[in-house]
Amino acid sequence: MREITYLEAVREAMSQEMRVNNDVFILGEDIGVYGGAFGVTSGMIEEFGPERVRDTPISEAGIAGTAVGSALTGMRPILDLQFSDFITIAMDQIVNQAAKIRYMYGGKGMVPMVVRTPSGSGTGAAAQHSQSLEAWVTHIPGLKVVQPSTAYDAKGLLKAAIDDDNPVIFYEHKLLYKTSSHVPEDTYSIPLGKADVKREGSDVTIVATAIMVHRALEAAMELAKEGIDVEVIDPRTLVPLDEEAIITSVSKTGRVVVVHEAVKRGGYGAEIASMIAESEAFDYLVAPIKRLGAAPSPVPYHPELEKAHVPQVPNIIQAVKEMLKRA
Amino acid sequence: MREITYLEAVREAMSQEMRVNNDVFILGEDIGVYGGAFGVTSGMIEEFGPERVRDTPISEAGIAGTAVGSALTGMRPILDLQFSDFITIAMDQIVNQAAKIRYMYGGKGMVPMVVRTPSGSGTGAAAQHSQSLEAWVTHIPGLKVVQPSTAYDAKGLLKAAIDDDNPVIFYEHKLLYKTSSHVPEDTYSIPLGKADVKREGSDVTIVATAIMVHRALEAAMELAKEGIDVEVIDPRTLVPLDEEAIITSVSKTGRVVVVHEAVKRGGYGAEIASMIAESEAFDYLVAPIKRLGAAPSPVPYHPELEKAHVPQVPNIIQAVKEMLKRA
Amino acid sequence: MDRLIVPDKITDNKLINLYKQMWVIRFFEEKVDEYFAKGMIHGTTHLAIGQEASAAGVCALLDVEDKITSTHRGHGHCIAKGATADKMMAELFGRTTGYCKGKGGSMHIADVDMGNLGANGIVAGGIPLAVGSALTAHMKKLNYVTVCFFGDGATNEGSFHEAVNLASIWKLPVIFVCENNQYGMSSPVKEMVNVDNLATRAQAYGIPGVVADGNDMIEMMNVTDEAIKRARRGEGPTFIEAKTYRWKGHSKSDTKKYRTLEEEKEWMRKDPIKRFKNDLMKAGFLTKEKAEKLQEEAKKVIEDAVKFADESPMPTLDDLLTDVYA
Amino acid sequence: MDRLIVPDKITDNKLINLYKQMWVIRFFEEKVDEYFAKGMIHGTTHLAIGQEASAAGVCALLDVEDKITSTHRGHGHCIAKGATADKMMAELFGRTTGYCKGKGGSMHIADVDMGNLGANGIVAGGIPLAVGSALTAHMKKLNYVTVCFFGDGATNEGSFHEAVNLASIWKLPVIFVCENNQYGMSSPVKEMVNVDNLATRAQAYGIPGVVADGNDMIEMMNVTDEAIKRARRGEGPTFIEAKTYRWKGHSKSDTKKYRTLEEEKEWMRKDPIKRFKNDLMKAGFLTKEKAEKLQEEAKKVIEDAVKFADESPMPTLDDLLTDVYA
Ligand SMILES: Cc1ncc(C[n+]2csc(CCOP(=O)(O)OP(=O)(O)O)c2C)c(N)n1
Ligand SMILES: Cc1ncc(C[n+]2csc(CCOP(=O)(O)OP(=O)(O)O)c2C)c(N)n1
Ligand SMILES: [Mg+2]
Ligand SMILES: [Mg+2]
Repeated sequence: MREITYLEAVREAMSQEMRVNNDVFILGEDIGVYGGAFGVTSGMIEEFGPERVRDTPISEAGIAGTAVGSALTGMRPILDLQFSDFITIAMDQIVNQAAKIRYMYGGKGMVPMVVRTPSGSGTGAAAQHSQSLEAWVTHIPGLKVVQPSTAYDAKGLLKAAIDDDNPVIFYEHKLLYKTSSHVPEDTYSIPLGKADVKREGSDVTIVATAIMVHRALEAAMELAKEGIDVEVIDPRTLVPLDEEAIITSVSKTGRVVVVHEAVKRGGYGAEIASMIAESEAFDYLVAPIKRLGAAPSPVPYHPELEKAHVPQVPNIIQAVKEMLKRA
Repeated sequence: MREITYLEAVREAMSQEMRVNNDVFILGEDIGVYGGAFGVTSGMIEEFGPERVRDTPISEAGIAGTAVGSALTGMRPILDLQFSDFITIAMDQIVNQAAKIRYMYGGKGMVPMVVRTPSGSGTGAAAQHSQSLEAWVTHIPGLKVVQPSTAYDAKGLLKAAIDDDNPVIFYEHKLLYKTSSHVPEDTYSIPLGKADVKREGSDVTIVATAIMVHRALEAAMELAKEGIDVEVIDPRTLVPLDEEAIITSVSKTGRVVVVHEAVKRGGYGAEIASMIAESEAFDYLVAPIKRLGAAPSPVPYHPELEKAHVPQVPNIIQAVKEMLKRA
Repeated sequence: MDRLIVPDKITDNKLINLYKQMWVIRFFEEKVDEYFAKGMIHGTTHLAIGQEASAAGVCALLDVEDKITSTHRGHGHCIAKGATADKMMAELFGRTTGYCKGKGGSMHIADVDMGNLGANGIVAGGIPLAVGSALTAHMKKLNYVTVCFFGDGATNEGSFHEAVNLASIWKLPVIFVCENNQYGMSSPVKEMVNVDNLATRAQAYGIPGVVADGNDMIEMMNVTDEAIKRARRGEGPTFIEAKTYRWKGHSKSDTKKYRTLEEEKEWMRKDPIKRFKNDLMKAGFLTKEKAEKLQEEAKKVIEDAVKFADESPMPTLDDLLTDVYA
Repeated sequence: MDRLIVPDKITDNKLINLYKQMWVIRFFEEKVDEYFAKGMIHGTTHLAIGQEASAAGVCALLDVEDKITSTHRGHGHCIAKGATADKMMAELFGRTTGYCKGKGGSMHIADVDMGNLGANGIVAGGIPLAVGSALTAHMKKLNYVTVCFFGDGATNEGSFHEAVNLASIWKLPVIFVCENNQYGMSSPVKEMVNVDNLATRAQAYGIPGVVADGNDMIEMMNVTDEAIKRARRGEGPTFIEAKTYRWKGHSKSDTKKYRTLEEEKEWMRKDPIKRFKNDLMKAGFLTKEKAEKLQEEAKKVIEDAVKFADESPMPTLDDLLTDVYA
């Protein structure tokens, strides 16, 4: 099977959709000739033209609202938000308009739009260009939230997001753009709300998102050498969350580490951990649930500090080992 | 001792501070002759004049940033954000500027500002004027987050917030404005990061915030009639969080219900619940931790739906009873 | 007899209907005011009594396919865009027959199918939505225009700025109608901006900015007609500043300390309905009797609406979690 | 010999220093460019080579007490406001001796004590901060002015609009300096706004809008002088549009597909440093020899800065959690 990068998978999902559905278009800053800050839309303006690959001024609130208004009237916009940190400027349109319109209007009207946006640290871009703020949008009824970790997932989930009749926030991790996996050429859809067991195991469950899926898998390989059998679950979509898959796994292993790149305090890991603690899996827990997330500081510039800010493979390994020691 | 309302307590804290410190001023929409949307600043422009009780245009991003800039250069602004839902418009200045400036600048400069803002439902103002979005700011290192539940706490915590050299988000619950309690006339400060045991008990701990403190106390009174002895803990500040107080209580009771008005999914209750599950209190838990929060929908307009949207006294009673049944 | 110069589109019959419509709007709001005072309606409300000419005058030029976005002060816009008073009243009463099944209330009335993309509780929140709607028209090569209503205060929001700029550079078929009623809540526009006319702001985007007497139906129809034609010709947006006044307080709980009674009286003398009536009478379209009859009919519409609303069912708790997702 | 008409404040000696300062800025950025290309500096960077006259010309009129807010493209502003190249280079190298102890990097260099309120990674993010700083001056009756630098692209952000309006209605001592370098990243200003001059936007706020040749030191100093005097007299803000050009790409990873080589060459002929040198020589302030000497000195400053940075210590992991709260 063909291998392409995560970045190419995202582009392919958009392009294939745009070829068959004229209502789908992209808008955002520098997505045209520039090809987007990370090159995701590179070449697309050449194929689809400047109307459908629409360069915008630097006006995050305005373009988000324009996307909402166009979705409400029959288009299916994909908003390319250059860095996910800039959602701070578009929050009103996403949260107070897109998420609530259908409910406020008593079920009339719909807002089929996707906000695609790169998140995460590791590029040295410091505090205002490296955040993982997905927890904010998970808290808002009316939104769906997707966080793919592989090229394969990215393509299938993006198709599902575009096909969805609701506003979907689609987080792409910058450090994953260059990673590759097998990706079918034909279109396919991965249902929103379906977790993926990225590795089966029996001793400990790691629930990991985005880049942490890869770090968890690496940690699992290391731990396997010491006879520790780790299961890695990737929720893939945070809202809706596949609670069943997580509960099933934790009920089997009795131990769970939840790991994400976002700041630990108030991160979505808290929701996942609490959900587990409230569920029937509680009775199977033989050790306290453990969360790993970023340290309580803004993202620092210096590369070593930047690394230390977020969970790395050794941190995951250590967390698992401590958990096993205890039980 | 004198009784005044929560609203008066907030006003008194500001006024007393403004009398002794010329650097403190308020800015916001309709806070002058109008006295603020809820009357909190009523009469203040008469005492302090329009320079220090500064009416602004409807420009939430602009006034938030102006507050940050003035704080960075020596003032101690209090930003009156008319409804906490409008933080969606000011997020960039609060999150990407105020919260991060000191860290990004390597410890130089500080941003001593308070964002005071009314939150919560119950007034029939529907989806865009009734939210409880405090979880967002708890996730951001560099911010402190306060949520007083009584007039006494409001006055002391607001003084502490104004005295603090960091940006503090101070949530006032609309339905609490008219509630009264004993409040000393002199100034006093309640340290940020100190929880308050609002009622002692031995069977179950309820960790409740803002208006839920009152509902929890009501529930506790009802439950007491059936011999169930409830302890009610009010964290008062979400960041910093008095983890010790919560852990101590839960270790004692072995059972905990966390209740807030915000949407349950991704709410700060998840953080509190996870913190407990990760702590040494885990070993004392005899029942799964239970969270109560708002339903996964925008806030509806109809009064009965609006009530059903958030936890009410009977819901709390039921949660406690179910928990006890189980153990 | 004076000759009324109105757009071609405005037939004689339409003129008469518009007169009645203004009364429907007025009576609707007076009734809402009354019921709020009595505590029979929940929540909050913002009345546009005194501003009927901008709602009715602008929407008079719109076809069903055309769209509007509205504001927190949107009852008039809704009715003028074709909403029926009964379903509006039912919404304020929180009934399932209301435009939003009782989930939205006054600040969120919408009728997407009829081209009303919604009132909005967020000041300036609807402006980018209007631009998005206009973008749809442009991209799908549909001929509809979108009218975007907002207040003077809204022009100080960043989203106003961003959205108008977008509409301008993309030459979208949208008409920005700023109802300058002199105040944003308690703030006099004179203190909140440093220009005499908000229409001046159009210059920052390279689009025409027109100042109009917002209490003059005839003028409102004519400037709107011009702007719509421009939009349909593909020449882009127009900014219309309609100078007007709200007679009532900002919302139900306003003591109006920020303005004088004299000022209010002065503006009440400029009642847009009375003015339109005079214009119609002078031009021979209306007799005193006919005018009274229309006014009575309008009153009846509202009475029926109240009855409809009052007899309609309440939502049940099962409705709480429906309509969140499509 | 030509007579140079410059503000009173600009002494002959200052003119010479400014010439050298422009070279310090240029060499600093060339060095950064080189080190980035070699992978010796981490993260990203935005160079303002070609725009030195607006940074140096504007800041030439500022006193130590005066403040600036800067942008992602802020090295020049920093140096012109008094930052030393060594601590700046140390910051880019991520060293504890850097302006931000290695925590901020290129996009966040600040020197609050020296009146540099910070570069900013958020486009237009610094504009409201500048207004806040000006509000402090106003409320504390301090005599300082605040200069707010931003790009053409930033004028499409809502916070630009909101902040300029605030400064205008409150008549605050702030000078808005828009460095129109023709592009916001890849977007030509011509396609992103519908006005010929961004200075036109000042009209929306009732403040003076001045178009200046951003590559002309003399003109930049004169228009700034005027604006500062106005601000200090309590007459409020001025908007200055400095037309200029960045020679390099937007950031380290820019293939510049959105513009032509001819255009670049045309602007490179308008090199602001060369132009200032000619002006100074024609007016008899500078000889060829002196000019070369100053340029050499500037080069040396950067070499020393690199040495300083290179020899400075790295932060340790203990530094991760300090400086979060005051
Ligand atoms: C973003 C936002 N800020 C503030 C408010 C509170 N508010 C509601 S209406 C209003 C005044 C709006 O003034 P204007 O735009 O002139 O409209 P008008 O009420 O005069 O019709 C304010 C401040 C709001 N609803 N949304
Ligand atoms: C809010 C925000 N949106 C987008 C960006 C990404 N970005 C960084 S610089 C830039 C272009 C800015 O253009 P301009 O204001 O003209 O400044 P210039 O880079 O030309 O100096 C963009 C889009 C950002 N940093 N912040
Ligand atoms: Mg108004
Ligand atoms: Mg530029």
